[in-house]
Amino acid sequence: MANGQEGGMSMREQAIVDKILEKAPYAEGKVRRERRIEFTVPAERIRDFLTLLKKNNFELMLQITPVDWPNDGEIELIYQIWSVTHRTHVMVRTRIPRELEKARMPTVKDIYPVAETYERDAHDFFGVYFEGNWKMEMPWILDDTEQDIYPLRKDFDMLQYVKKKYKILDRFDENKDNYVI
Amino acid sequence: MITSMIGIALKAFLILLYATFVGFMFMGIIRIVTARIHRRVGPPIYQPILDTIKLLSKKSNITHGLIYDFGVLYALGATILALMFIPLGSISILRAYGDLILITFLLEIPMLGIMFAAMSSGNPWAGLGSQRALLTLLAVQVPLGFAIVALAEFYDTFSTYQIVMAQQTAGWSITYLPLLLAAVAYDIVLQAMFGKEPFDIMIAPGEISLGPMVEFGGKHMGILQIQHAIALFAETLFFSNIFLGGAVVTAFASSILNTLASLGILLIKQLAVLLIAIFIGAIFPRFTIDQAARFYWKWPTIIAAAGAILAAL
Amino acid sequence: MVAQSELIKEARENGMDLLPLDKDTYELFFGPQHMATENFSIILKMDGHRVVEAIANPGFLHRGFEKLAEFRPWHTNVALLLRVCVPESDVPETIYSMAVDEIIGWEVPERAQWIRTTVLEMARVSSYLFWIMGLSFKLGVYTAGQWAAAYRERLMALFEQLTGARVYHIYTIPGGVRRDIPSDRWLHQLKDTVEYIKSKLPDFDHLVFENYITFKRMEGIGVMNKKFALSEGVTGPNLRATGVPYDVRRADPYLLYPELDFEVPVLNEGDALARALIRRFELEQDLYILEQLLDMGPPSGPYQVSDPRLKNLPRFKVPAGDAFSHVESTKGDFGAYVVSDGKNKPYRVQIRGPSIAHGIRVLEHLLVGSRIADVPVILMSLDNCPPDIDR
Amino acid sequence: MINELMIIIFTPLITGVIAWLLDIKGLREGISILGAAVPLAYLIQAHQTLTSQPSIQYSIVISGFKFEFLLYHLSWIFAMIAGVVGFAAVLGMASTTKDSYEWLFALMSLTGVYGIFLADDLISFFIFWEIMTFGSFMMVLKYNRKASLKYFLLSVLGAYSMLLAIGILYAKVGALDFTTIQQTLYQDAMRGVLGTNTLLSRNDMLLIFGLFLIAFGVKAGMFPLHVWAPDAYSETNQSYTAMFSGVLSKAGVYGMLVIYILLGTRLMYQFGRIGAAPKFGYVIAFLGGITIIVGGLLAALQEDIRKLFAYSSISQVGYILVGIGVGSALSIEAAIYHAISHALFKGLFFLIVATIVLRTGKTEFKDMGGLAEKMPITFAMTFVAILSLAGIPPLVGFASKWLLFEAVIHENMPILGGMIFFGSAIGFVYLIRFTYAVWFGQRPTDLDDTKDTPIPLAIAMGILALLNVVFGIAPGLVATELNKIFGKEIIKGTIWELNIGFGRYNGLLITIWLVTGIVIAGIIYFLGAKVRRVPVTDTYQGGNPVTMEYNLTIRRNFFLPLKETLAFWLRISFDRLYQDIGRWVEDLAETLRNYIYNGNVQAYAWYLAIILLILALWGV
Amino acid sequence: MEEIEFKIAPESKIKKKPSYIKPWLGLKYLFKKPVTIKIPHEKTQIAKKYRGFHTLDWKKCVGCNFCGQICPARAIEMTWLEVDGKMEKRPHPKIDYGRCTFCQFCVDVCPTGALRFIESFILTSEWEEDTIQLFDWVPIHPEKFRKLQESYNDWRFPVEKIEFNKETKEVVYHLRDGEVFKFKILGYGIRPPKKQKGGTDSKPD
Amino acid sequence: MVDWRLFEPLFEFARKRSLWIVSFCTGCGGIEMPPLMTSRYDLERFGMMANPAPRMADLFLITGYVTPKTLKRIIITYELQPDPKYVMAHGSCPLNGGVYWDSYNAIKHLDKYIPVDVVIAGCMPRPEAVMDGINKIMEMIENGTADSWKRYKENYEWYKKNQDELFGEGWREREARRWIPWLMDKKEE
Repeated sequence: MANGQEGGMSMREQAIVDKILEKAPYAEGKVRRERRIEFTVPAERIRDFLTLLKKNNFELMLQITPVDWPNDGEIELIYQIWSVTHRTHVMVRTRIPRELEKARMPTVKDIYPVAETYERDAHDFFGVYFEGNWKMEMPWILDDTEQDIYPLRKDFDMLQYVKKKYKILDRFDENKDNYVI
Repeated sequence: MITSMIGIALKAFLILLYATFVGFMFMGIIRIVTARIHRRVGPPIYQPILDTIKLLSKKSNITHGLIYDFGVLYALGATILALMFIPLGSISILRAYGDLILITFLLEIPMLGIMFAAMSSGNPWAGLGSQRALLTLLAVQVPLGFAIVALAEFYDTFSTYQIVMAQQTAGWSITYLPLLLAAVAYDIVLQAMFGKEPFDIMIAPGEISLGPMVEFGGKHMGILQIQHAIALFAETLFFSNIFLGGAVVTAFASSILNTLASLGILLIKQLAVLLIAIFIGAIFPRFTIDQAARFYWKWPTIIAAAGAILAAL
Repeated sequence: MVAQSELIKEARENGMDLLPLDKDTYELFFGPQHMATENFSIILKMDGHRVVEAIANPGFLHRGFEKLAEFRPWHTNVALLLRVCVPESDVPETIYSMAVDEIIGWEVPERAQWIRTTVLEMARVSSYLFWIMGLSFKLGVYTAGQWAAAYRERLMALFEQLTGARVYHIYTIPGGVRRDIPSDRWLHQLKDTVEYIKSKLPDFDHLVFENYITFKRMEGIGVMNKKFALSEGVTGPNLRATGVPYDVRRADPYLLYPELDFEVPVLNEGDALARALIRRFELEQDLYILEQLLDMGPPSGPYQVSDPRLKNLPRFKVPAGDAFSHVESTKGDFGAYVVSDGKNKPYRVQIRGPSIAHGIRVLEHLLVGSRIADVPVILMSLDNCPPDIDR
Repeated sequence: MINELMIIIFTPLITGVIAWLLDIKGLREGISILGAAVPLAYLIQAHQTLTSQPSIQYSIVISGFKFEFLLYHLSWIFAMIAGVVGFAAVLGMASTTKDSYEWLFALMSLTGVYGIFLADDLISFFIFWEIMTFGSFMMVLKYNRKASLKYFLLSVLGAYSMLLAIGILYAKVGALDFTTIQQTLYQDAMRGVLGTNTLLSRNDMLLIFGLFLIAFGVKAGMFPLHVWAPDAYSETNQSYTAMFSGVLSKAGVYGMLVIYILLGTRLMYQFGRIGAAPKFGYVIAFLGGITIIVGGLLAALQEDIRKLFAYSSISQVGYILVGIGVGSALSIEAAIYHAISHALFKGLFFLIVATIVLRTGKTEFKDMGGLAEKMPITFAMTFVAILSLAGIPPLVGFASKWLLFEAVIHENMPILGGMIFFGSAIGFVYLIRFTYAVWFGQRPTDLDDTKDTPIPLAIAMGILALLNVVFGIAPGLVATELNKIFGKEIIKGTIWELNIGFGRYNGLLITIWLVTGIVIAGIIYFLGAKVRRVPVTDTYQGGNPVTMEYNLTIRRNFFLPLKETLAFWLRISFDRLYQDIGRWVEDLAETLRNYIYNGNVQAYAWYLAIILLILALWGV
Repeated sequence: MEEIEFKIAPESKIKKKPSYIKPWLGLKYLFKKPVTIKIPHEKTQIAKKYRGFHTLDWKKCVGCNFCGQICPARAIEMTWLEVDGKMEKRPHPKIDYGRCTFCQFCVDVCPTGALRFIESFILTSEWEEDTIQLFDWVPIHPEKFRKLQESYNDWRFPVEKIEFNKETKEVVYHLRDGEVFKFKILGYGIRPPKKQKGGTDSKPD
Repeated sequence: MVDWRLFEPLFEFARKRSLWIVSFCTGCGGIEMPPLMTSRYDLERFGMMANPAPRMADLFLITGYVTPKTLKRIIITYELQPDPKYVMAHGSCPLNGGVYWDSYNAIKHLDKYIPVDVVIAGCMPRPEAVMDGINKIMEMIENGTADSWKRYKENYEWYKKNQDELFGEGWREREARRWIPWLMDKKEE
């Protein structure tokens, strides 16, 4: 069913992309499929871009997805935004360095208040610090003993950590150690 | 003198035993009937007794100080005291002193003991529960007072026993309009006294985790269960006595048969009172405390005050 | 308040230890061991019976799914990710499968689509019944809750026959579903169940949704307005109760929903009662959808894509790419974002539970100023589901 | 023999002056205690005398004025209240007083009270009234100027009302001693019944009654004249407040009784009855009923211990007023009984508050908690006091409340019945709030080294607590004395039992059965396993660990739901109304002063002339 | 908002009226039969293909370790067994119910259909060292299991007790019908264990 | 004191037939508790009911996996319960980690931290299985073998050591104090 309407529907999305890009020449944008748009924005312009999106009726921020790319030495942040008006999903991609002290972003909680929660989440699991979000230090999901580790980063050796923390892994066979899937 | 005292003690003991047993059965009936309304089987009728035995046989108990223990004991003691004053057919021992005001007070003061014990634990949940319990008490008091006033003025006596006797000749209280109004108000009050919805605000498990009861466990809770059973018996008995005619059977030649018959009649009346409470409890959600206070100060108060004024005229 | 903290600071500097620190308000630890929260904790700062400040403390159910998913083969992740949303576990299964389908480019067979839609709707019905149970338990009208839980068992039995499990169905997998519909008898049973539940809806109305005291308890409690709800990312019935007609099934159609006829309820009050009534109406609509699906009948054909690679599931590889998919769950917009780097395991999976939006900031906001008795009602009217916050 | 009454009245004042002059720590306390003990001893002795003769009289003539004093059963009972509670309060003050100034005025007010109770003519009544007011005013002034001013203003209002009423009475009757007035007015009423012209018109009666009502209502703390009480009661030495609230407010009650004695028949004739109660009494009773509710509800909402008990005092005096207002012999007896029990338990309460304030230096609920462990003796006393005030059998509070209930309801007054029912519940409510906030729960660490009560206070509390228990278990002790007032057996029964025909109350029986019940419970309790003591941090907190840094006790706004429920009514405040009126009056006075006090001597002369003319026209 | 294309329910359909009377209809089931299944006395119907415990046809099993690879819980370990002194030619999966999530992906991937599942699902035990050994087993033959299931018909685990000797690695199954089934664990992994040296240090890979 | 051994069978019977459950849904198995408690399976037939307050509860159901954050609360709640108390573990996860065997935030072996009486298999266990587990616990109470609470008392040092190893010494105070700064100080605005 998707194929039949693709031409007409994609036009609408393309129009939106064009309209946005017109005002934000620093961004790159493309239509993924119907109701899916993707923008790539440099990290320092993210606030401007999201302000622009908000003005253009992209009301709902669904999620901030960090993805760790250790090979590139970068963490990709994807702001997933849905527009109730345009019925379109926008992914705003940006990349920041993954070193702990450099993995900093300006907060967007004044643009999308709900981002506060997502940013806390991203901070807890990826160590991305969002400047201006005062709840960053507030205890979130992880316990304090794990405060220094960021478990969702790719270089977090989970098995090693689990062995260290919980001492034995297997009740029935302690010499079962080929834990690979 | 001594034989009569032993007789009184024996009688009191039997009454106490009967009341406790029937009270526990009432608790069981509440659970079973509620279960049936829920479309389930429910526990056996003797379940509350098992619960109590279990609680009493706990091997470790905690206390938060002397008042924590004493409050619980006081609650049970006061309930036993109240029970002794309420006419139970023809066999109550202190019914000559069974004054309406006195009994009304005595039925309330166990709460004070429980509140004392609960609050001495220092738990905020218990504090919240006590707050709610006290405000419920306050809210209930107005219609309750008017209902009692209506009774006293209608019969021009405060003696519960005399009221019962008057009903034997003149018919049940609820056949008279002023007292019918008072009975309706009192029944709504009874809903709060039993701690059933919509007025189980005090314990509200989903909101404040049993409130005052949150710190009780082991034998303290066991004693409170006994107290609850006796209180249930006493409250229903009081209502049956003052509004539903009580029971004084003199039809048989044997006094034992008379006693048994009147106990039976009372039991049926008590059950009727209980069932109404269960039904209301099963179908209404819980009020919040301020809504409950507003509710009690509105409809039941108007009804009861109308009853009282009609009775006074 | 500022003066208070300064006083304390001063006292501390002078070596005085005046505990407790703040005597004007008191702290109430609402959960995790509490009947109204499902392993979720709210720290309440209280004044009398009013909430002054609420801090949500999630994380009791955090198991690190997003990490674990990176260590398990593509299909097996279904067995893991469905635990994100326990009461309606088919939703995470479906979004994950849909995202993987999109990355691979699979066109799911029609029969599978029908089954997926049916399963989703059944899950919605069962989740709503579960919610009615929760709401009525929190309101104190236990009767309705007992019934709701009992009627839900009928759906559980059907799920059991269809998928082989009661709660964790592990049924919808990338490329279709795992099993075919057991028999026509199952369809008849489903029809009976739908009719049965439909016939019982008035009972719930009598006890809960038309009860005078329910109205008293829920009217004007936890009010959100449209602007606030949108900016906080609230979705689902909670958003619709504020007057925004947003339903993923219509806004971003998937599976068979474009062909189905149903009404989206919208109310403007934005209070707990509006949210409850929206959910109540959606339950009716879901039953109606199920009826339509049953009238439509499952299309014939395979229930899975036929792909030779499926023969070797442990080594099954997905081409590099990413996809976002979302469905409408009873709690709101449930989304999954899946990244593949071409290996036999996902590179990154992120689940977007709707509760993370309405269960933290919105909850904290709505609780301020409410009575302690309203806390469970607000919690339940938002239908907060802690596991999808914690993941 | 003759000087007995004088000794009773003036010993406190004299010892007070001595204590003030000597100002030696230790000695002044001893002298003052002696000063409170001597009248008490004489009063106890007088009981013997009163069995043989109906009354003890004494009169003194100073520069033409004849001051008459009379000790009979009613005044003896009230004087005994003053004696016992005054003695206890003075004992308490021995621990809490800092300087001799307080001794002087405290004992002065005691003298005033004795004088009021023993006075047999309106002049001495008024003079001692003023002595009492002055003494208590000075006590308040020392602690809080604003509160004392409020007290002073309302007292002045009361005093002038009384003076005016006395003036009118004197003008009409021509005598000031109680006996003459009573007889004259009785005859007047008879004349009215016979249809001849009466001495006093209806308006006169209304005016006199109204003025007296204001005068005594102010002192008793009757609604809506209660506004001074919360401030004055709380802003003074708390031991003294035991006397202030326990005894001084009884002066107002006694005044109401004086209305009955002097004007009762006349008023009854003039205004008739409603049911069994006289109409004028109905006004008192209803104001009393409202006082119960207003005082009780406001007490529950207070955040300060002293304020809570101040409002509680108001509420309890409301009961007494209801009893007096209903006006049957039984209800008046009940009211006096409640006056006794109120003095006992409220005196006890204020001594407890004095102890708490003395030992912790704090008065607000939010700073307290968990003191029961640190102050066990005081807590035991509190326990008795709470049970008594809340009206828990078998303590004196219940006996008197019970009598009051029965008396009121028996007179077919449903609304009043409902009011006092509500009042007794609100008593529960605010007391438990007090108990919770002060004695139970988490103890702030700055109260960790709190000591228990000092010995004089302990003795004082012990006396009152003992009386609370004794009069509760043996209510007949009080009832026999009360019966003597009317000279007939209105409350029958034995020493343990009150029997009023349509209801019975047996204190002993209740005690026995309560003890039996507690013993039964105790047996069950002691058969169970041992108990282990746990700290407050080891309680249910939703599973979370807590430390003492968290506040786990509801310290402020405990009854917030009640406050919200009553929000509409709480907006109506008489205090604020009076303040507004005060401001208008000030405004008016300012304006007037500019015109009237213009500095012109001639103008002043004219004013004087006009006033004299008015007085002459009125027939003075 | 833009124009809405989909159907929006009218408010009148959603909104309800409060009532004091209607709740009383809630009492209508008081005298009806309860919906409860009285479990110890009644049996519940379990769906035909309920995902319960595993069965293993030892003859068919080729030891391919597909099941071990797909298992999300790492509950399956290929085990080299010796029955009656004779070593099995292929390793067999040993399943750990302390891990298993009953997803039965292992059954889906089993190329020969040796690993199957059965509807039984009840396995309860005290938490003690020797009793929780029950949770770690090599599944028995489907026919045997089916027979036991049909004879008892209570959906229980077929083995009552598993004795596991840690030194000798000998395992004894005490089946519910009293039968005893013995074997010995030689080692783990896909590769056959090195020749016996007490059977303890048979490191795989 | 009275010799209560005579009455012990009665007590055991009462204990067995009146198991009150702590209402603490620690994991996914919590979703099967409502059906169990409500009309369909109706555990109240056995005198069981969910109890919000741990002080009066006897049976602690660990309904599934346990995260360290929850385990702290579990231990605190468990210690609040009066003896004798019983613990039942649902499903695979408390036994050997379950599907979260390699999760960094799930406890692998519950018995290291608190003693458990009965464990039931399943993920999650069906209500019937849970009922079987409850039957088992009832039997054990009758036999007197349900003695995990005694084990906890006797081996308290060992359990405490394990708990401290996992959470670090003084975890109760640390956990409690975590929220104080956020409750005390107001936000910047």
